[in-house]
Amino acid sequence: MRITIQSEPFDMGAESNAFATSAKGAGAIVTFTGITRDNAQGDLQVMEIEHYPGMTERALTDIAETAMQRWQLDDCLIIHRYGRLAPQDPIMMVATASRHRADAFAAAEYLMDYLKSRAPFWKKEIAKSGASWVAARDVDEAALKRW
Amino acid sequence: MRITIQSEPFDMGAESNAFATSAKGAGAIVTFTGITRDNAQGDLQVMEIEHYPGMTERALTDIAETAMQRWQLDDCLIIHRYGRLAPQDPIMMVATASRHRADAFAAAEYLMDYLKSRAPFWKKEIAKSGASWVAARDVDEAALKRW
Amino acid sequence: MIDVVYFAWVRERIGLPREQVETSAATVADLITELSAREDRYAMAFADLSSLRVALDQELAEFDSPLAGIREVAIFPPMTGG
Amino acid sequence: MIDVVYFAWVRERIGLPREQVETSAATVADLITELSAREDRYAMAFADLSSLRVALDQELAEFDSPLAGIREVAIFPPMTGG
Repeated sequence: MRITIQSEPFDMGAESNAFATSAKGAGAIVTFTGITRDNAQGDLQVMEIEHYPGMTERALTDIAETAMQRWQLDDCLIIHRYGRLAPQDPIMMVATASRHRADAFAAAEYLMDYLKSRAPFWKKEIAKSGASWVAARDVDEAALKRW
Repeated sequence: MRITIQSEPFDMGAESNAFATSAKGAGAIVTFTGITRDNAQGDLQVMEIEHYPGMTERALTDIAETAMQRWQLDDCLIIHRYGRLAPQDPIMMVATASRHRADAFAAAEYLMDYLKSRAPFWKKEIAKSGASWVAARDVDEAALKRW
Repeated sequence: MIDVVYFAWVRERIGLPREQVETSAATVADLITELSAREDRYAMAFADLSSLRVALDQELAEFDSPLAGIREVAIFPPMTGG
Repeated sequence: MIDVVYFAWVRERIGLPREQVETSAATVADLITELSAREDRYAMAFADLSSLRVALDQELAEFDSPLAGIREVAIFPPMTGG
Protein backbone atom coordinates (compact mmCIF):
# COMPACT_ATOMS: atom_id res chain seq x y z
CA MET A 1 0.00 0.00 0.00
CA ARG A 2 1.43 3.37 -0.99
CA ILE A 3 -0.09 6.84 -0.53
CA THR A 4 1.76 9.72 -2.14
CA ILE A 5 0.73 13.37 -1.97
CA GLN A 6 3.02 15.51 -4.07
CA SER A 7 3.22 18.77 -5.97
CA GLU A 8 5.52 17.29 -8.65
CA PRO A 9 4.09 15.76 -11.82
CA PHE A 10 4.05 11.96 -12.04
CA ASP A 11 4.23 9.56 -14.97
CA MET A 12 1.13 7.37 -14.90
CA GLY A 13 2.69 4.76 -17.21
CA ALA A 14 5.84 4.41 -15.14
CA GLU A 15 3.78 4.28 -11.93
CA SER A 16 1.48 1.62 -13.44
CA ASN A 17 4.43 -0.53 -14.45
CA ALA A 18 6.14 -0.18 -11.07
CA PHE A 19 2.89 -1.04 -9.29
CA ALA A 20 2.26 -4.12 -11.47
CA THR A 21 5.83 -5.32 -10.97
CA SER A 22 5.65 -5.01 -7.19
CA ALA A 23 2.26 -6.77 -7.06
CA LYS A 24 3.63 -10.07 -8.39
CA GLY A 25 1.09 -12.85 -8.26
CA ALA A 26 -1.92 -10.64 -8.87
CA GLY A 27 -3.65 -11.48 -12.15
CA ALA A 28 -5.62 -8.25 -12.40
CA ILE A 29 -4.43 -4.65 -12.28
CA VAL A 30 -6.89 -1.75 -12.51
CA THR A 31 -5.76 1.87 -12.73
CA PHE A 32 -7.73 5.09 -12.74
CA THR A 33 -6.08 8.35 -13.73
CA GLY A 34 -7.71 11.75 -13.47
CA ILE A 35 -6.49 14.31 -16.00
CA THR A 36 -6.85 18.09 -15.77
CA ARG A 37 -9.60 18.99 -18.23
CA ASP A 38 -10.04 22.33 -19.89
CA ASN A 39 -13.03 24.35 -18.65
CA ALA A 40 -16.27 24.89 -20.59
CA GLN A 41 -14.95 28.15 -22.11
CA GLY A 42 -11.75 26.45 -23.27
CA ASP A 43 -9.53 29.07 -21.59
CA LEU A 44 -8.24 27.24 -18.50
CA GLN A 45 -4.73 28.38 -17.64
CA VAL A 46 -4.03 26.64 -14.35
CA MET A 47 -5.81 24.23 -12.03
CA GLU A 48 -4.84 25.02 -8.46
CA ILE A 49 -5.30 22.25 -5.93
CA GLU A 50 -5.37 23.09 -2.24
CA HIS A 51 -5.20 20.41 0.40
CA TYR A 52 -5.11 19.98 4.18
CA PRO A 53 -1.64 18.66 5.03
CA GLY A 54 -1.83 16.05 7.74
CA MET A 55 -5.51 15.28 7.31
CA THR A 56 -4.98 14.38 3.65
CA GLU A 57 -2.48 11.61 4.46
CA ARG A 58 -4.78 10.34 7.19
CA ALA A 59 -7.93 10.36 5.08
CA LEU A 60 -6.25 8.61 2.14
CA THR A 61 -4.65 6.01 4.41
CA ASP A 62 -8.04 5.27 6.00
CA ILE A 63 -9.70 4.93 2.61
CA ALA A 64 -6.96 2.62 1.29
CA GLU A 65 -6.94 0.47 4.43
CA THR A 66 -10.70 0.06 4.25
CA ALA A 67 -10.39 -1.05 0.62
CA MET A 68 -7.63 -3.54 1.49
CA GLN A 69 -9.87 -5.07 4.19
CA ARG A 70 -13.05 -5.06 2.18
CA TRP A 71 -11.73 -6.67 -1.01
CA GLN A 72 -9.19 -9.35 -1.68
CA LEU A 73 -6.36 -7.10 -2.82
CA ASP A 74 -2.67 -7.78 -3.18
CA ASP A 75 -1.87 -4.08 -3.16
CA CYS A 76 -3.23 -0.61 -3.76
CA LEU A 77 -1.78 2.76 -4.65
CA ILE A 78 -2.98 6.37 -4.41
CA ILE A 79 -1.07 9.32 -5.86
CA HIS A 80 -2.60 12.81 -5.66
CA ARG A 81 -1.03 16.08 -6.68
CA TYR A 82 -1.55 19.52 -5.19
CA GLY A 83 -0.41 22.96 -6.28
CA ARG A 84 -0.57 24.35 -9.81
CA LEU A 85 -1.44 21.97 -12.66
CA ALA A 86 -1.61 22.69 -16.37
CA PRO A 87 -4.40 21.37 -18.65
CA GLN A 88 -3.66 17.72 -19.60
CA ASP A 89 -1.58 17.14 -16.46
CA PRO A 90 -2.49 14.00 -14.53
CA ILE A 91 -4.04 15.10 -11.21
CA MET A 92 -4.13 11.77 -9.44
CA MET A 93 -4.22 8.06 -9.93
CA VAL A 94 -5.27 4.97 -8.03
CA ALA A 95 -4.26 1.40 -8.78
CA THR A 96 -5.46 -1.91 -7.37
CA ALA A 97 -4.06 -5.43 -7.76
CA SER A 98 -6.02 -8.61 -7.10
CA ARG A 99 -6.34 -12.22 -8.21
CA HIS A 100 -9.88 -11.35 -9.26
CA ARG A 101 -10.85 -8.64 -11.68
CA ALA A 102 -14.16 -7.95 -9.91
CA ASP A 103 -12.30 -7.10 -6.69
CA ALA A 104 -9.74 -4.94 -8.51
CA PHE A 105 -12.51 -2.96 -10.25
CA ALA A 106 -14.75 -2.58 -7.19
CA ALA A 107 -11.87 -1.44 -4.98
CA ALA A 108 -10.66 1.10 -7.56
CA GLU A 109 -14.16 2.57 -7.83
CA TYR A 110 -14.46 2.67 -4.07
CA LEU A 111 -11.12 4.48 -3.74
CA MET A 112 -12.22 7.01 -6.36
CA ASP A 113 -15.64 7.62 -4.83
CA TYR A 114 -14.17 8.27 -1.40
CA LEU A 115 -11.26 10.27 -2.72
CA LYS A 116 -13.70 12.56 -4.60
CA SER A 117 -15.83 13.47 -1.61
CA ARG A 118 -13.99 12.52 1.59
CA ALA A 119 -10.37 13.52 1.02
CA PRO A 120 -9.55 17.18 1.80
CA PHE A 121 -8.67 18.53 -1.65
CA TRP A 122 -10.23 21.58 -3.31
CA LYS A 123 -9.83 22.57 -6.95
CA LYS A 124 -9.76 26.10 -8.28
CA GLU A 125 -9.87 26.81 -11.99
CA ILE A 126 -7.85 29.83 -13.04
CA ALA A 127 -8.86 30.89 -16.52
CA LYS A 128 -8.58 33.97 -18.73
CA SER A 129 -12.26 34.57 -17.99
CA GLY A 130 -11.71 34.47 -14.21
CA ALA A 131 -11.05 32.15 -11.30
CA SER A 132 -13.58 29.88 -9.64
CA TRP A 133 -13.70 27.05 -7.16
CA VAL A 134 -14.91 23.77 -8.62
CA ALA A 135 -18.25 22.89 -7.00
CA ALA A 136 -18.86 19.47 -5.50
CA ARG A 137 -21.35 17.48 -7.55
CA ASP A 138 -24.41 15.78 -6.02
CA VAL A 139 -23.68 12.74 -8.17
CA ASP A 140 -20.32 12.30 -6.40
CA GLU A 141 -21.92 12.45 -2.97
CA ALA A 142 -24.63 10.03 -4.12
CA ALA A 143 -21.98 7.60 -5.40
CA LEU A 144 -20.91 6.91 -1.80
CA LYS A 145 -24.29 5.40 -0.98
CA ARG A 146 -23.62 2.22 -2.92
CA TRP A 147 -20.76 1.07 -0.67
CA MET B 1 -10.62 2.98 -30.98
CA ARG B 2 -7.76 0.54 -31.37
CA ILE B 3 -7.84 -3.27 -31.31
CA THR B 4 -4.48 -5.04 -31.38
CA ILE B 5 -3.96 -8.80 -31.37
CA GLN B 6 -0.30 -9.66 -31.20
CA SER B 7 2.14 -12.36 -30.14
CA GLU B 8 4.78 -9.81 -29.05
CA PRO B 9 4.93 -8.54 -25.46
CA PHE B 10 3.61 -5.05 -24.80
CA ASP B 11 4.47 -2.40 -22.22
CA MET B 12 1.32 -1.56 -20.26
CA GLY B 13 2.78 1.69 -18.94
CA ALA B 14 3.82 2.95 -22.36
CA GLU B 15 0.45 1.91 -23.82
CA SER B 16 -1.40 3.68 -20.97
CA ASN B 17 0.54 6.88 -21.54
CA ALA B 18 0.04 6.78 -25.31
CA PHE B 19 -3.68 6.15 -24.84
CA ALA B 20 -4.08 9.00 -22.33
CA THR B 21 -2.16 11.38 -24.61
CA SER B 22 -4.30 10.58 -27.63
CA ALA B 23 -7.55 10.91 -25.63
CA LYS B 24 -7.01 14.61 -24.92
CA GLY B 25 -10.01 16.20 -23.27
CA ALA B 26 -11.05 13.11 -21.34
CA GLY B 27 -10.80 13.63 -17.61
CA ALA B 28 -10.92 9.97 -16.67
CA ILE B 29 -8.76 7.08 -17.87
CA VAL B 30 -9.35 3.52 -16.65
CA THR B 31 -7.05 0.65 -17.55
CA PHE B 32 -7.29 -3.04 -16.81
CA THR B 33 -4.29 -5.31 -17.32
CA GLY B 34 -4.36 -9.09 -17.05
CA ILE B 35 -1.09 -10.66 -15.96
CA THR B 36 -0.06 -14.31 -16.39
CA ARG B 37 -0.38 -15.86 -12.95
CA ASP B 38 1.47 -18.91 -11.74
CA ASN B 39 -0.67 -22.05 -11.34
CA ALA B 40 -1.77 -23.52 -7.99
CA GLN B 41 1.27 -25.83 -7.87
CA GLY B 42 3.64 -22.93 -8.51
CA ASP B 43 5.34 -24.69 -11.43
CA LEU B 44 3.89 -22.91 -14.48
CA GLN B 45 6.43 -22.74 -17.29
CA VAL B 46 4.43 -21.27 -20.17
CA MET B 47 0.90 -20.00 -20.78
CA GLU B 48 -0.07 -20.82 -24.36
CA ILE B 49 -2.87 -18.74 -25.82
CA GLU B 50 -4.66 -19.98 -28.91
CA HIS B 51 -7.04 -17.77 -30.84
CA TYR B 52 -9.25 -17.81 -33.94
CA PRO B 53 -7.66 -15.41 -36.42
CA GLY B 54 -10.30 -13.42 -38.24
CA MET B 55 -13.05 -14.04 -35.72
CA THR B 56 -10.94 -12.57 -32.91
CA GLU B 57 -10.60 -9.19 -34.63
CA ARG B 58 -14.31 -9.21 -35.43
CA ALA B 59 -15.43 -10.16 -31.93
CA LEU B 60 -13.21 -7.55 -30.25
CA THR B 61 -14.29 -4.84 -32.69
CA ASP B 62 -17.96 -5.63 -32.01
CA ILE B 63 -17.40 -5.52 -28.26
CA ALA B 64 -15.51 -2.21 -28.45
CA GLU B 65 -18.07 -0.61 -30.78
CA THR B 66 -20.90 -1.61 -28.46
CA ALA B 67 -19.04 -0.04 -25.53
CA MET B 68 -18.45 3.18 -27.51
CA GLN B 69 -22.18 3.41 -28.25
CA ARG B 70 -23.40 2.45 -24.82
CA TRP B 71 -21.24 4.81 -22.76
CA GLN B 72 -19.96 8.32 -23.31
CA LEU B 73 -16.40 7.45 -24.23
CA ASP B 74 -13.73 9.50 -25.94
CA ASP B 75 -11.77 6.41 -26.85
CA CYS B 76 -11.14 2.78 -26.02
CA LEU B 77 -8.29 0.34 -26.50
CA ILE B 78 -7.97 -3.46 -26.45
CA ILE B 79 -4.63 -5.28 -26.69
CA HIS B 80 -4.57 -9.09 -26.42
CA ARG B 81 -1.60 -11.38 -26.85
CA TYR B 82 -1.56 -14.92 -28.21
CA GLY B 83 1.21 -17.51 -28.36
CA ARG B 84 3.57 -18.42 -25.55
CA LEU B 85 3.66 -16.23 -22.44
CA ALA B 86 5.87 -16.48 -19.38
CA PRO B 87 4.59 -16.04 -15.80
CA GLN B 88 4.30 -12.29 -14.98
CA ASP B 89 3.86 -11.38 -18.66
CA PRO B 90 0.92 -9.06 -19.36
CA ILE B 91 -1.68 -11.06 -21.34
CA MET B 92 -3.98 -8.26 -22.32
CA MET B 93 -5.16 -4.79 -21.44
CA VAL B 94 -8.15 -2.58 -22.03
CA ALA B 95 -8.32 1.16 -21.56
CA THR B 96 -11.24 3.59 -21.64
CA ALA B 97 -11.32 7.39 -21.69
CA SER B 98 -14.32 9.48 -20.74
CA ARG B 99 -15.30 12.81 -19.21
CA HIS B 100 -17.01 10.81 -16.45
CA ARG B 101 -15.33 8.24 -14.26
CA ALA B 102 -18.51 6.16 -13.95
CA ASP B 103 -18.62 5.69 -17.74
CA ALA B 104 -14.91 4.89 -17.95
CA PHE B 105 -15.23 2.24 -15.21
CA ALA B 106 -18.44 0.67 -16.51
CA ALA B 107 -17.14 0.45 -20.08
CA ALA B 108 -13.85 -1.12 -18.95
CA GLU B 109 -15.73 -3.74 -16.93
CA TYR B 110 -18.02 -4.42 -19.87
CA LEU B 111 -15.07 -4.86 -22.24
CA MET B 112 -13.45 -7.29 -19.77
CA ASP B 113 -16.61 -9.32 -19.18
CA TYR B 114 -17.22 -9.80 -22.90
CA LEU B 115 -13.57 -10.37 -23.68
CA LYS B 116 -13.45 -13.16 -21.06
CA SER B 117 -16.37 -15.15 -22.43
CA ARG B 118 -17.14 -13.98 -25.95
CA ALA B 119 -13.78 -13.48 -27.64
CA PRO B 120 -12.23 -16.63 -29.16
CA PHE B 121 -9.15 -17.12 -26.99
CA TRP B 122 -8.22 -20.30 -25.14
CA LYS B 123 -5.51 -20.61 -22.50
CA LYS B 124 -3.39 -23.68 -21.85
CA GLU B 125 -1.12 -23.91 -18.83
CA ILE B 126 2.09 -25.80 -19.49
CA ALA B 127 3.70 -26.74 -16.19
CA LYS B 128 6.28 -29.20 -14.90
CA SER B 129 3.38 -31.22 -13.52
CA GLY B 130 1.65 -31.38 -16.91
CA ALA B 131 -0.37 -29.35 -19.40
CA SER B 132 -4.04 -28.41 -19.05
CA TRP B 133 -6.57 -26.14 -20.69
CA VAL B 134 -7.89 -23.41 -18.43
CA ALA B 135 -11.59 -24.07 -17.78
CA ALA B 136 -14.17 -21.34 -18.26
CA ARG B 137 -15.62 -20.19 -14.95
CA ASP B 138 -19.36 -19.97 -14.29
CA VAL B 139 -18.77 -16.64 -12.56
CA ASP B 140 -17.43 -15.19 -15.84
CA GLU B 141 -20.48 -16.35 -17.78
CA ALA B 142 -22.75 -15.00 -15.03
CA ALA B 143 -20.99 -11.62 -15.17
CA LEU B 144 -22.47 -11.02 -18.63
CA LYS B 145 -26.01 -10.99 -17.24
CA ARG B 146 -25.60 -7.59 -15.62
CA TRP B 147 -25.17 -5.76 -18.91
CA MET C 1 -18.46 -28.77 -48.93
CA ILE C 2 -18.01 -26.82 -45.75
CA ASP C 3 -14.87 -25.82 -43.81
CA VAL C 4 -14.89 -27.07 -40.23
CA VAL C 5 -12.34 -25.65 -37.79
CA TYR C 6 -11.51 -26.78 -34.26
CA PHE C 7 -9.76 -25.06 -31.38
CA ALA C 8 -8.15 -25.90 -28.04
CA TRP C 9 -8.93 -29.39 -26.68
CA VAL C 10 -11.51 -30.01 -29.41
CA ARG C 11 -8.70 -29.61 -31.94
CA GLU C 12 -6.42 -31.86 -29.88
CA ARG C 13 -9.01 -34.64 -29.50
CA ILE C 14 -9.92 -34.61 -33.17
CA GLY C 15 -6.29 -34.36 -34.13
CA LEU C 16 -6.50 -31.62 -36.73
CA PRO C 17 -7.22 -27.88 -36.80
CA ARG C 18 -9.31 -27.73 -39.96
CA GLU C 19 -10.94 -29.98 -42.55
CA GLN C 20 -13.36 -29.85 -45.42
CA VAL C 21 -16.51 -31.87 -44.86
CA GLU C 22 -18.98 -33.07 -47.48
CA THR C 23 -22.31 -32.83 -45.71
CA SER C 24 -25.97 -32.11 -46.20
CA ALA C 25 -26.54 -31.47 -42.49
CA ALA C 26 -29.20 -28.80 -41.95
CA THR C 27 -27.90 -27.49 -38.60
CA VAL C 28 -24.73 -27.47 -36.52
CA ALA C 29 -26.27 -30.17 -34.29
CA ASP C 30 -26.86 -32.37 -37.36
CA LEU C 31 -23.26 -31.89 -38.46
CA ILE C 32 -21.99 -32.84 -35.00
CA THR C 33 -24.16 -36.00 -35.02
CA GLU C 34 -22.89 -36.88 -38.48
CA LEU C 35 -19.21 -36.46 -37.53
CA SER C 36 -19.68 -38.30 -34.20
CA ALA C 37 -21.07 -41.32 -36.10
CA ARG C 38 -18.09 -41.25 -38.40
CA GLU C 39 -15.20 -41.88 -35.97
CA ASP C 40 -14.60 -42.28 -32.24
CA ARG C 41 -12.35 -39.24 -31.97
CA TYR C 42 -15.29 -37.04 -33.04
CA ALA C 43 -17.69 -38.84 -30.71
CA MET C 44 -15.23 -38.25 -27.86
CA ALA C 45 -14.63 -34.59 -28.69
CA PHE C 46 -18.37 -33.91 -29.03
CA ALA C 47 -19.63 -36.13 -26.17
CA ASP C 48 -20.76 -33.23 -23.99
CA LEU C 49 -22.48 -30.51 -26.00
CA SER C 50 -22.73 -28.28 -22.91
CA SER C 51 -18.94 -27.90 -23.01
CA LEU C 52 -18.93 -26.82 -26.67
CA ARG C 53 -19.52 -23.52 -28.39
CA VAL C 54 -19.95 -22.91 -32.12
CA ALA C 55 -19.43 -20.11 -34.60
CA LEU C 56 -20.72 -19.84 -38.16
CA ASP C 57 -18.66 -17.72 -40.53
CA GLN C 58 -16.88 -16.32 -37.47
CA GLU C 59 -19.99 -15.27 -35.56
CA LEU C 60 -21.11 -17.07 -32.40
CA ALA C 61 -24.13 -19.29 -33.17
CA GLU C 62 -26.36 -21.96 -31.60
CA PHE C 63 -26.45 -25.71 -32.18
CA ASP C 64 -29.75 -25.38 -33.99
CA SER C 65 -28.48 -22.58 -36.28
CA PRO C 66 -28.98 -23.54 -39.96
CA LEU C 67 -25.92 -24.27 -42.10
CA ALA C 68 -27.45 -23.06 -45.38
CA GLY C 69 -25.07 -20.61 -47.05
CA ILE C 70 -22.38 -21.02 -44.38
CA ARG C 71 -18.78 -21.53 -45.48
CA GLU C 72 -17.00 -22.01 -42.15
CA VAL C 73 -18.17 -23.81 -39.01
CA ALA C 74 -16.03 -23.54 -35.88
CA ILE C 75 -16.39 -25.86 -32.88
CA PHE C 76 -14.52 -25.09 -29.66
CA PRO C 77 -14.69 -25.08 -25.85
CA PRO C 78 -16.00 -22.09 -23.89
CA MET C 79 -13.64 -19.19 -24.42
CA THR C 80 -11.13 -18.18 -21.77
CA GLY C 81 -9.66 -14.87 -22.91
CA GLY C 82 -8.76 -11.90 -20.80
CA MET D 1 -7.65 28.34 22.90
CA ILE D 2 -8.36 26.33 19.83
CA ASP D 3 -6.74 26.38 16.38
CA VAL D 4 -9.22 27.09 13.62
CA VAL D 5 -8.17 26.45 10.00
CA TYR D 6 -9.99 27.38 6.79
CA PHE D 7 -9.66 26.11 3.25
CA ALA D 8 -10.65 27.09 -0.29
CA TRP D 9 -13.30 29.83 -0.54
CA VAL D 10 -13.90 29.76 3.22
CA ARG D 11 -10.25 30.75 3.66
CA GLU D 12 -10.59 33.43 0.97
CA ARG D 13 -13.74 34.97 2.48
CA ILE D 14 -12.35 35.02 5.99
CA GLY D 15 -9.03 36.28 4.70
CA LEU D 16 -6.71 33.99 6.61
CA PRO D 17 -5.79 30.31 6.62
CA ARG D 18 -5.49 29.75 10.36
CA GLU D 19 -6.09 31.52 13.66
CA GLN D 20 -6.24 30.85 17.35
CA VAL D 21 -9.62 31.43 18.90
CA GLU D 22 -10.45 31.94 22.58
CA THR D 23 -13.80 30.23 22.95
CA SER D 24 -15.94 28.23 25.30
CA ALA D 25 -18.21 26.99 22.50
CA ALA D 26 -19.46 23.48 23.23
CA THR D 27 -19.91 22.37 19.61
CA VAL D 28 -18.74 23.31 16.12
CA ALA D 29 -22.13 24.93 15.50
CA ASP D 30 -21.67 27.10 18.61
CA LEU D 31 -18.21 28.15 17.44
CA ILE D 32 -19.58 29.08 14.01
CA THR D 33 -22.35 31.15 15.61
CA GLU D 34 -19.79 32.86 17.84
CA LEU D 35 -17.44 33.73 14.95
CA SER D 36 -20.35 34.86 12.73
CA ALA D 37 -21.44 37.33 15.42
CA ARG D 38 -17.91 38.69 15.63
CA GLU D 39 -17.42 40.06 12.09
CA ASP D 40 -19.19 40.20 8.74
CA ARG D 41 -16.54 38.21 6.91
CA TYR D 42 -17.30 35.23 9.16
CA ALA D 43 -21.04 35.70 8.80
CA MET D 44 -20.61 35.73 5.01
CA ALA D 45 -18.35 32.69 4.92
CA PHE D 46 -20.65 30.70 7.20
CA ALA D 47 -24.00 31.93 5.84
CA ASP D 48 -24.99 28.59 4.33
CA LEU D 49 -24.12 25.69 6.60
CA SER D 50 -25.18 23.17 3.95
CA SER D 51 -22.18 24.26 1.87
CA LEU D 52 -19.72 23.73 4.73
CA ARG D 53 -17.95 20.67 6.08
CA VAL D 54 -15.95 20.38 9.29
CA ALA D 55 -13.13 18.31 10.69
CA LEU D 56 -11.97 18.00 14.30
CA ASP D 57 -8.33 17.12 14.83
CA GLN D 58 -8.20 16.14 11.16
CA GLU D 59 -11.17 13.76 11.21
CA LEU D 60 -14.46 14.63 9.47
CA ALA D 61 -17.08 15.60 12.03
CA GLU D 62 -20.59 17.03 12.33
CA PHE D 63 -21.77 20.52 13.31
CA ASP D 64 -23.06 19.15 16.60
CA SER D 65 -19.81 17.35 17.44
CA PRO D 66 -18.45 18.47 20.84
CA LEU D 67 -15.27 20.55 20.96
CA ALA D 68 -14.11 19.27 24.37
CA GLY D 69 -10.48 18.14 24.11
CA ILE D 70 -10.16 19.20 20.46
CA ARG D 71 -7.06 21.15 19.42
CA GLU D 72 -7.81 21.89 15.76
CA VAL D 73 -11.11 22.72 14.06
CA ALA D 74 -11.19 22.90 10.25
CA ILE D 75 -14.00 24.53 8.28
CA PHE D 76 -14.14 24.16 4.51
CA PRO D 77 -16.40 23.63 1.49
CA PRO D 78 -17.35 20.13 0.24
CA MET D 79 -14.20 18.43 -1.00
CA THR D 80 -13.46 18.12 -4.69
CA GLY D 81 -10.51 15.78 -5.01
CA GLY D 82 -9.90 13.12 -7.61
